[in-house]
Amino acid sequence: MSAGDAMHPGLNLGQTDAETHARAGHDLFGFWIFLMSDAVLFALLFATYGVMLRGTAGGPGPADVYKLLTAFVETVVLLTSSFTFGMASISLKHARGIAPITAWLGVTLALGLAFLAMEYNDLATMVGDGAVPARSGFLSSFHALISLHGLHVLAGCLWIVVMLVQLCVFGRDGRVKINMLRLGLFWHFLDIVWVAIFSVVFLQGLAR
Amino acid sequence: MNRAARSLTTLVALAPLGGCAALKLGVMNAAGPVAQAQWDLYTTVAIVLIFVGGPVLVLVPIIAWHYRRANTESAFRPDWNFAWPLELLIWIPPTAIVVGLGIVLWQSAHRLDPYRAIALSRSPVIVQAVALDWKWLFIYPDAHIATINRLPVPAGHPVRIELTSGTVMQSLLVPQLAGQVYAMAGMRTQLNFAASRPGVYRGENTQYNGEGFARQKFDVVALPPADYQRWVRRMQHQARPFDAAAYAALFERATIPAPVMYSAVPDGLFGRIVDRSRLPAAQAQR
Amino acid sequence: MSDPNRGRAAEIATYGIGYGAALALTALAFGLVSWAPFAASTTVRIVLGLGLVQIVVQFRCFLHITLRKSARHDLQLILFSALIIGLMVSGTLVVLLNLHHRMM
Amino acid sequence: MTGAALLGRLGWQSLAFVRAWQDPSLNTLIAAGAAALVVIGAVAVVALITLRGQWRRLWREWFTSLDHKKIGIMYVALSFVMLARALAEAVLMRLQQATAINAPGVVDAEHFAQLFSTHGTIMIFFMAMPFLTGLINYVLPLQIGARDVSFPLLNAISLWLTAAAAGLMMASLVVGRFSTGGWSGYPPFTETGFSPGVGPDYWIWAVTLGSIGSTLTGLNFATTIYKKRCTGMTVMRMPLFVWTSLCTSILMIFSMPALTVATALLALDRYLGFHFFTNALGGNMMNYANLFWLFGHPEVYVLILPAFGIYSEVVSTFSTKELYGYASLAIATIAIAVLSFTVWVHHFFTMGQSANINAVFGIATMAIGVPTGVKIYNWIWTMFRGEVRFTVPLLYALAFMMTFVLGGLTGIILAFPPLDYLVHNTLFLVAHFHNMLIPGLLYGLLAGYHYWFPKAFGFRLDERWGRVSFACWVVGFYLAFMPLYVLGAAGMARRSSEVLEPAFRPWLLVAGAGALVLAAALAALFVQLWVSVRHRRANVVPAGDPWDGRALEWSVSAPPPEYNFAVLPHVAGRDPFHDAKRKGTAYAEPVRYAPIEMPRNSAVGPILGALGGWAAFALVWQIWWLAAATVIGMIATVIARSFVRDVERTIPAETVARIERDWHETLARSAPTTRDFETTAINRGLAQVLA
Ligand code: HEA
Ligand code: HEA
Ligand code: CUA
Ligand SMILES: [Cu+2]
Repeated sequence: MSAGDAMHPGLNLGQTDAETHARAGHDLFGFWIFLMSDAVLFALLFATYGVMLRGTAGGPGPADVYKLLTAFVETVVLLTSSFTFGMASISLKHARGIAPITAWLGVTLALGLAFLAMEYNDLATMVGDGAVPARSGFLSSFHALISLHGLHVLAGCLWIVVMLVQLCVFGRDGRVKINMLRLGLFWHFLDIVWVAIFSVVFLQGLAR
Repeated sequence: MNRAARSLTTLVALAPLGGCAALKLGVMNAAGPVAQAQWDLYTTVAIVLIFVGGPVLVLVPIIAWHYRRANTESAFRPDWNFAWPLELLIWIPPTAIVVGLGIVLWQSAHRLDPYRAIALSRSPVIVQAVALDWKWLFIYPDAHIATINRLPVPAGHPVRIELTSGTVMQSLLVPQLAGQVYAMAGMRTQLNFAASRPGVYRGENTQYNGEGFARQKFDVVALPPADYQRWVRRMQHQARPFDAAAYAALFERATIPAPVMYSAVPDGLFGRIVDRSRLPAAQAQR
Repeated sequence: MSDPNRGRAAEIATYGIGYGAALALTALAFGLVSWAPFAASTTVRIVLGLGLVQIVVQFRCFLHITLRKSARHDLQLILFSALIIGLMVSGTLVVLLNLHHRMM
Repeated sequence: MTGAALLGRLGWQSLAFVRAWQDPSLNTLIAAGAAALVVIGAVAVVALITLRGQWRRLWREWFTSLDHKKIGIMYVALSFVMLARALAEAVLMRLQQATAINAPGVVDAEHFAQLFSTHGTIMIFFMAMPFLTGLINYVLPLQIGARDVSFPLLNAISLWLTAAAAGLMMASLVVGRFSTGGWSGYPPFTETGFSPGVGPDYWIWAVTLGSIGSTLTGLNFATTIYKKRCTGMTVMRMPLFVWTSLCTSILMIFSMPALTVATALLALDRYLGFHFFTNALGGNMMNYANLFWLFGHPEVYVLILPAFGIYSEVVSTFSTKELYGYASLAIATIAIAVLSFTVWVHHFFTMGQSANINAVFGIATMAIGVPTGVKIYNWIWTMFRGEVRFTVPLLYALAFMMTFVLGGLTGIILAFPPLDYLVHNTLFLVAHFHNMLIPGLLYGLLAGYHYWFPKAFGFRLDERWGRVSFACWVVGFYLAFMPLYVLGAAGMARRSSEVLEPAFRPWLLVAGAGALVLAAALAALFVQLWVSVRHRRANVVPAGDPWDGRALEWSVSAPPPEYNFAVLPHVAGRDPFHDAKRKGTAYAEPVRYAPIEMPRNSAVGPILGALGGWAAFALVWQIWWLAAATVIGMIATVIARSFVRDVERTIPAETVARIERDWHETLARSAPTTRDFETTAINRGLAQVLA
């Protein structure tokens, strides 16, 4: 596998050594497999959600608890964070110093945290209104799905923090680059899962 | 392989010592149209499968022995690794067999769908079965009687059982009469069968549900229709009325030593038990 | 080392296009639900379709999954995963809705 | 209530010993005895290691090692320990059923339920999975001409998570009780309403830890196979064992998440009062069955495929012949893997779905018979026109082919929904799956164990005791499980702690005797190991090729050097080492040796395993502070590790050269053996090649 060949998805390593290139091709493939396994996890939670949609047990249903506007704002925030992460990846490849990378990463982190805060607020409101997971099968599946995604975003945020530290400590060494690429896949992947969530959960639940 | 044969011989030798009695309890001693059809299907499939498995059982020892290293007579062609005729032989006939069996499977699955009513001229008996820990409640809604761990039915009449569970998931099986179906709380499943001759047939729960599981057996008693009618009437007059205490006792987790009969069973008892399970966990699960 | 004729600007453009398209698709989907010009079932179908398109767009623009040879392993992997996920999810829904139908 | 905060649900009553003290019955005494065995065993092992002062060495050379070969061996050792327990339980169960015919038997109902639950769980997750993972770990990199798997550290982490899960299983013997819900753990029986104790929690967390380990393993193997094959090894030149490992890994990657979802949702129900599978409030227990078998069915092929790979290697090697129909074997393997995702409903034909659905899944199930049969015939044609040598591995392969077919055919019977209605949940089903698992999987693992043991340890296993053990496995199997078909067809439900039908007695007695023969088989296996270790000098095969092998793993010394290959091989065909021996290019010494980079040892694996195990234990007993602390500890460990940059170690060229020259000297000293003497002391691991 020549270095030029290893134009892996998201693999924009720029002027790196061939060795890191080969390693990256290898490591990222493993990470893709992990993501796909994770995707099965989400898919089965989606299927479970579909199965349990009718299990409201007389409690609140989708239309009673979902809010279109906040879902929309959350979506835009997450989408934007995907874009800003993309900018961070490009800086990783082209920029000289680490300042632009850390800046874009910082923005991404802020957006991620904002998303989490909004989501937390949503769930807290629902719980306040009695739409707790223990109320019905339907609410159980909703809370499980959303929280799993939220936990992933939280993990992503933690990972960004770690990468910020590593960028300061190590600069852009081979492993930092590879980890940045992994993180990129992860972050974009979460965005894709969210697309499925807002389509299948929120929009489907609110369609009149 | 020799050894395998020897152990099988042991088994065959042991069978007369009472082993055959076991077989009488199973589907090979079918006592109704459903089990009979199942047993016929079983034998058909088994015969086909003999032809499927036979070649392997024959070829493996013969080829292994013939081509043993010590046999210098046999051809040795270490680089031979492919032949189209053999290849077609191992892909096409099995595929054809699976297609053939597939057709049989499709038809039999529809014909023997447990939800399908038995086509017999006589009127069907409706029974509602409730899986409990660790006993079975059978409600005869039309006669307003109920039994625990005993299921009398009129021979020659179709029986239609509607099942639910007052506790965990269970499965009702009467090997000599019909296959099984799960009974689940809050839900209703169905099982149709008929007994074509009077007799006593063993029924059981096959889905593990706790300590009393192994004792959760009952008898299906197929009576001549007139005897059955008499039994129903007798129960309606003599059996203990089904009261609140009886209802509460249903949900105690216990086996019972002997069958119990109830009369004056209220309408809608089955529906009440189905709905009971949809209540909040705290009330329903104990 | 990387593809020579794809410079920095082109890369930014890819992300930009992806971002724009994703925003547009999202807005369209939310708009449809918000203003409800169609019957609910039609809306749901369109929304799910739009979601699918958006997923493809994001795979293409953010994750750089293309039909080029270099991404083939990953594409194979993703398509295989899609197949399995499709089997599992559709199987689950078909079987359990059928059960629901026959039991409740 | 500070006690509750500190120790959660843990109390004196949780200890098996205390229970036996307060209520001494045969039943509690057996439980206490088992617990004592675990404790004494653990103490004895610790004491032995301490006395011999081996801790440091174990830690340095084994526990922290990232070498795939050592990890593989540790997996197999783990499976050994677990197997001993699961076998004891199996024998106890068979004795119970043979004696409890209208009589109390040996153990009480609740204890019996723990027995089948732990036996099934251990055999599947902690015997079969570690065993095959271990074998793949050991063999795979050697066969594809690589120095290690793709992610050595991840490999160690998987091992230690699996070990922690196995430890949790062992802990359940001593502290508390295990689940009574079977290896499939169906709710609502396993919900708090019906099983309020810690049992299902033990099951949930053991299985979850194990399945995370397996997912990571699958990911690791798949990447290794995709990305680390040596030059020239195209996909269609991979040894069949590599093909089956690949398909197994893919099955793990895509099926394990279903198990994780099922157990995680069950945990949410149990811990936080969610309603996924409860009776009440919109729960849907049928979805659990659906999720579990979405995993469970592919899982049985996860187990069988590597065994198929082993048979392919063994049959070809001991028939002295190229594998017949390589391409169709590969295609059949892929077909089995893909089809296995389309049949899960056959495990709950009796749940009440429509005939259409049952028929579709029934037909899909039968379809798997075709590629499976193709594989069997391919092995037969491989022996055809070969020179078959009846060594122990080949004997296992023959017994497998003849016996597995029977189980496959009963599988076809189960695939007919109307027939499944009759025998579902009966001993017929138990007979079917043991008929697949023992002659299929277990014989395969044993064949692999005999086949590769000399590679891993440098000496052959004793042939005579191998045959004794083999004979016991075959006889024992037929005796123990054929009667169950009859009993099942007669309607005897599985998981019965008592039998009310005297007519079943003769069959149960035969089955009980069979179990004892199986126990003897295992004993013979241990004797064999002991004898072989004692006589290892006579049986050494340092040259590394005791069986006139065909794939690359035989081209290096036995045991192989840490780096596997001094120079990464180039291959130009399917049986590269076999061809090289014929062409005379095998064992060529390179012009010069280069330094080799290998991963440095790391304590991360054992640390994560220990923390994971304690986290699981804390969750079982609801010791929240400990759970939080350990989970945070795990995250911190991972982060800390990402800051470590010094992860590689270089083996200098001189060291490589020295090791390789030693080996070449051994080669030069060894006399080539003909196949007639391969099981005698003459065999030094150098095969005589007749060009
Ligand atoms: C791989 C899986 C596996 C294996 C090998 C076995 C092996 C055996 N099993 Fe079973 N068993 C299960 C998987 C397995 N089992 C499962 C999944 C269940 C269902 C649980 C449930 O109901 O939920 C079950 C249930 C089950 C039952 C309960 C039946 C019931 O429900 O009524 C019984 C009863 O006797 C039984 C018996 C046996 C016996 C006698 C053996 C053994 O005696 C056969 C001999 C096996 C060994 C001795 C161990 C393997 C040996 C090796 C790996 C070699 C070691 C290697 C070296 C030394 C190098 N098993
Ligand atoms: C290694 C493990 C293993 C393997 C390989 C298999 C292989 C098969 N299994 Fe089995 N199975 C289990 C382990 C395994 N199974 C376990 C553990 C359970 C129960 C778990 C539990 O409930 O606890 C189970 C349960 C189970 C059920 C559910 C029964 C029930 O719960 O009521 C069914 C139903 O269809 C089934 C079918 C099959 C079939 C058709 C195959 C096929 O793959 C077999 C294919 C092989 C052949 C057919 C023979 C060789 C082929 C030829 C000679 C060629 C010609 C063939 C034809 C033309 C048909 N199995
Ligand atoms: Cu079972 Cu609905
Ligand atoms: Cu299956």
